[in-house]
Amino acid sequence: MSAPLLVGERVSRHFGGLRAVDNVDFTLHDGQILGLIGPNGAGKTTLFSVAAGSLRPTSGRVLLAGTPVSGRSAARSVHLGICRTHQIVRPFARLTVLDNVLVGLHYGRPPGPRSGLLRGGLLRRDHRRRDPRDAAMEILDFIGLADRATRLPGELTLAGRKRLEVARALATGPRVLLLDEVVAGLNPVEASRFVDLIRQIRDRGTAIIMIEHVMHAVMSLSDHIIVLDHGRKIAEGTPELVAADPLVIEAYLGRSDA
Amino acid sequence: MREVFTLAVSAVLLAGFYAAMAYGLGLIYGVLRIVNLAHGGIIMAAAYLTWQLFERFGVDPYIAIPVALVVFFALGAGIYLGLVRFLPRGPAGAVQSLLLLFGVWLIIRNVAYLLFTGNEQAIHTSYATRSVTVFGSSFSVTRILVFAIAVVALLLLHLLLTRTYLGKAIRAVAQNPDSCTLAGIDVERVRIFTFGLGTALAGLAGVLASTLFAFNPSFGAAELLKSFVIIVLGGLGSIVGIALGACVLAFAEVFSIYVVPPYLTSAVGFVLLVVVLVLRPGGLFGQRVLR
Amino acid sequence: MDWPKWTGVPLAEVSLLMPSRLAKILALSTILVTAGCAPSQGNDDDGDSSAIPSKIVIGSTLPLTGSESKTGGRFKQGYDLAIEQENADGGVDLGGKKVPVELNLLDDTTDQAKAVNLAQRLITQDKVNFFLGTYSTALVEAQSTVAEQNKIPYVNGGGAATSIYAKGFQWVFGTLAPVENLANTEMEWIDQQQAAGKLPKPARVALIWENTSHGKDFRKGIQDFTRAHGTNYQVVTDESFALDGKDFSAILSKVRAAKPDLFMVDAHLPDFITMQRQYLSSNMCTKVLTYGARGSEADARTALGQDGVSYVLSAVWWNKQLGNTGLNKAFVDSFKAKYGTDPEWYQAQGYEAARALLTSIAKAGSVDKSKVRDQLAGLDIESILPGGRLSFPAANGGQADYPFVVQQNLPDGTSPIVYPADVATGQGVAPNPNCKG
Amino acid sequence: MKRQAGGFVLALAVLWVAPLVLPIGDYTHNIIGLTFMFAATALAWNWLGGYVGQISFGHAAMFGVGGFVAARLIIAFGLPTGVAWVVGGLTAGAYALVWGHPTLRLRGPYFSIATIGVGEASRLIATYWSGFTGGSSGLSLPLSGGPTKYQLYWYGLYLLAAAVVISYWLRTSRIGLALLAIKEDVEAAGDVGVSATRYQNLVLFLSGTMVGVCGGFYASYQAFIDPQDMFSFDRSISLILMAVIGGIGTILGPVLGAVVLVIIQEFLLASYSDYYLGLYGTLLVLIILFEPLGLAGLLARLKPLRSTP
Repeated sequence: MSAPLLVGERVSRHFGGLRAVDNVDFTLHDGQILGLIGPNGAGKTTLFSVAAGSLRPTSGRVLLAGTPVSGRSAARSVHLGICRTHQIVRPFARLTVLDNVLVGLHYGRPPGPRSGLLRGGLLRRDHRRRDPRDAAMEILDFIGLADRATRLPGELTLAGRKRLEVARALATGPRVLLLDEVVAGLNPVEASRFVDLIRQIRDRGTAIIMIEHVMHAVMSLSDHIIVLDHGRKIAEGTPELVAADPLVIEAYLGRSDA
Repeated sequence: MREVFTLAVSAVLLAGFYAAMAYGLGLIYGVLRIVNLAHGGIIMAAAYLTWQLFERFGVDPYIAIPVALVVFFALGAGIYLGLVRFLPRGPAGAVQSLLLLFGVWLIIRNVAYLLFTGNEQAIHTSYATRSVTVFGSSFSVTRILVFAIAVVALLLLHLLLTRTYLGKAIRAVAQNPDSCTLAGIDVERVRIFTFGLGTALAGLAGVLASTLFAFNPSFGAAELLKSFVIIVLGGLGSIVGIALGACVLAFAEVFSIYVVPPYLTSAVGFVLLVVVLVLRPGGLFGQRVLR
Repeated sequence: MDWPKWTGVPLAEVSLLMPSRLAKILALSTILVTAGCAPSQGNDDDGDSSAIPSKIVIGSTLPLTGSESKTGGRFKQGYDLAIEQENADGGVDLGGKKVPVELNLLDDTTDQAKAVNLAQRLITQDKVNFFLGTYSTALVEAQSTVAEQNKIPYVNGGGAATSIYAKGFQWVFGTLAPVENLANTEMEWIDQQQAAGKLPKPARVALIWENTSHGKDFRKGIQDFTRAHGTNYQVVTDESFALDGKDFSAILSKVRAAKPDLFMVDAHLPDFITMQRQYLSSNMCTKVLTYGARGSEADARTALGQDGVSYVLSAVWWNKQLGNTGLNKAFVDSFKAKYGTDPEWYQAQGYEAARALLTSIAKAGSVDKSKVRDQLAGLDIESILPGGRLSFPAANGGQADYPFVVQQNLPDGTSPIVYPADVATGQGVAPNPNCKG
Repeated sequence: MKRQAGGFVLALAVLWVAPLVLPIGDYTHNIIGLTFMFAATALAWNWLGGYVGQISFGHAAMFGVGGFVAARLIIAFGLPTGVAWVVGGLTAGAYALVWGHPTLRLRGPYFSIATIGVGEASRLIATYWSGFTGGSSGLSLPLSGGPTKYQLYWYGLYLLAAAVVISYWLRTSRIGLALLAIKEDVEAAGDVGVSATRYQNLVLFLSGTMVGVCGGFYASYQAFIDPQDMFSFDRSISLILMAVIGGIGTILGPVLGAVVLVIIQEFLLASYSDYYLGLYGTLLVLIILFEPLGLAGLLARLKPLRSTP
């Protein structure tokens, strides 16, 4: 096993008296998919927001290859290499599919010395790099939206918008991709295509943490699974191990009984 | 010490007027999530209405209150039905409503200008310059009356919102318009009523203002801005918060003469506004409503 | 296919965009254009100024609406009267030919920017021959710049602050004597009362001034006087307020806390009325009460009631009690005949400003602007103003200089002159009998 | 699209030469120069209001700061007019950042309300600070030394050209893409690496600087400025009116808006001065209800300029 890529150390996030995330440790290795499951309100999305830098942890910290990422702005985290998608997709509605991806492509990487105003267009673009539109089309091609490049997000199906959300995240060149329920809500055919897509993303070298309610997807994809309930980690291990854990079964069944 | 007492009482009296002034703006914001930029124009229009009633028919300004309430309720409902209704809901609508209602304000100003010219007017009642002395400090009778009316209005508004079906519907829509539709509340009607009521309250503020200050068609801008300050201080959209916000603003303004030149008293409110918006967007007393 | 780059924006936005490469070309071309300097010649089509025109057009603006509308109307009466009298015998005599005078008067709504813009329009568009100024120091200060810029004789009876005349302007003349003198004259009367034991020693002074050159001059006048009189006076409050204030309660709280004997304010008419109302309603009372030149106006009495203005002290540039002979009588009589009321100092100043300009045109015998300017600079005529003569000494930058008269409102509705003694028509009262204890 | 670039250069050239060959009266000539400046301020307001979607009701603060700093520099040090404007503009830009950095985190009406507070506080403080601004009396500039009023026409034209070029650049460069993303969804923009703080600050700084330079121009143009007017709420409002009536978020719009506003103000005002506020108000209401992209939107509707794909 390689050195850990993303590490969460005793991460807590409280809202008033509510402990949305309570002392959670996690570790993600290069080339791995980490599944994050638990009943609604278990604190999964909050943990994502902390890991993605948009929410400051009450205590604890998150390290990417040894560099702390938590508590900075979301944009900083993206520049360091962590990008997230949202459970409810948020495309830029009045930008085309291609432009949505271009935003990620232009701004997802850390600003270099020739950045900002100059890169912004007063000087010619960096000749060493390819035309960003080609790069964007390549990503759309990979994700399966190339033929929709000039459409507006509103014209896409739900599956299409979810793909766009992933494409935009991929365009930022993340080392770690945080996927929040990308499979949920899709029909079985779309879902299984999405599972393949996620596997391909992993194979191209991006480590992934995914929150998912669709059990067969998360079980078949994940190398490692963490189970949260009421903000606390109640189990972790391989999919098989977790599935057999009595605490997990109780958390899920107990909830569905109620 | 006596000076502090005098200042404190003047601050309380001022707070009464301020609260009356901000009610309308706060109510409309709370329910419709719209900042009524025409608020200042309504205050000005009501001042002119009061003045006309006083000059032409000798109606005492305070007797004119019911007339103003009815007139401006109708005007408000009309503005909602004729204009505001057509705006999109949500953030885009918020910005558009700002501009739209600003346009309405300009029109009201122009109408007042055409009818009454740009000259300064004031209402001179027989008791305008009278004062009463309490514990050796004197206070203007007008200010005390204004305070009393403002407090009564606040109480009535509170009763309306808590004891009547309509009031409860207003509060429900303020909290969640979608579930209200499910619960069988006619949300659109509540909105019309709220806009009317908010405008009527601005009219009340205008009547009260006309007895305190001289006015011309551009009157109301400072009142609008101070109303903003108050509803932001008190947490956008909470009626009790508005009363507290009015107190904070009044005390800050009145007691600021110890710290800054009297000239800059009104700047105190605006600085307070920006600081509170940035540090505590939910207001000093309200819960945080902003993410 | 030539798609603009961000096709996501709505139709109308798209159609107004262009690709960035072109933007760069544009930037370059703009820089190139900018490198060229701005052409410098202007259209100078003034025509032959020595010819005798069929009429003389005098441009002017006054605050006919807005906060100073009432005062503006009074100045208009003064201007109209002077021009009517001139036209009554055919107009100004230009080298033997009588040329009628026309006043092109616009309403500047008591707004500085508008006073400037309208003056610009009158001078450059309508090509008026001369200019009569607007009213109140703040507006005149703004407007006089336009006159100087366009080299057109500008006579005003509404700007009193010395700063207007301290800029080295060559074309601006004012009939109002400096406000510093106003403050000083009032203090002289107060000093007499103090010496007579009617006012405490030291007297506590609350000094409240409008945040304009007018107010600053007043403040300087009071300060100079109190400094020169050592321990007799003690300034306990020194605060400014903005022109056109709506609420003076903060400033009055501060004044009340300082417990002054003399309440010395410099304000214009609207602010005087607002402040005095708040002064009365907060039950304040000081031994001496003045608002500079305000107090005797009929409007103030209407707005505040007779009780509200009683014993207010004011120093003004003219008073109809100054004399019932000669020019003064002629002016008061013709004014009463035309308007049916008594003139106040505002109308007198408007009248004198217009008369000074008309006299200078006649003396120049031409509508040539610089000739008329020279006549104005050297003018020394008999006048209705205190002291009896009007001139615009170059040492004062073109501002007239003469003594003020101090008057005091009495409960019977009169405002006799109480100082200086040689023109006094009544006895001043101090301390203010309205104050109990 | 090339046609538009060409059109712009041509328009520039025509406007540059026009006063030299056409018999335009002094008054009209000056008013056109002033219109250029107003168009530039409206464009600058639009960078923040139209591109980022943050409606500022306080831009007069920068206009005033720019104007007074420039005026003081000219009076005290006799600085060349252009230099004074630029320094004034940069000071105004810096001032915009001082209040903008914390308040730009707010969005929608919250930001707008905060800017009203900023604008009014700036006005009161500027009016009080008579040592710097001359108080209610204002400040007169020396009448000689700088460009004449006649020459200011071309300076105004350059200001407008600069504002148009910056507008195109902001819109069509990568930054334009970031601004659109921020306007659409500020949080989603952050999640793909667009730092809202950074780009909003940049735009506000540019906008404040441009408006500040225009304030300097105005000071030179009027040769007299007073804080009640420079910092007035009405001035902030006039920027909004120009941009919104012309077409918010577009480039042609604010320019059209400025022309319309000046026409209303200068030509109708003389004969119908009583109606101009109501006219603005009615225009504003009609535009918000029927054509949110203003006159520019109307033009585009009448004659679709978009080439067919």
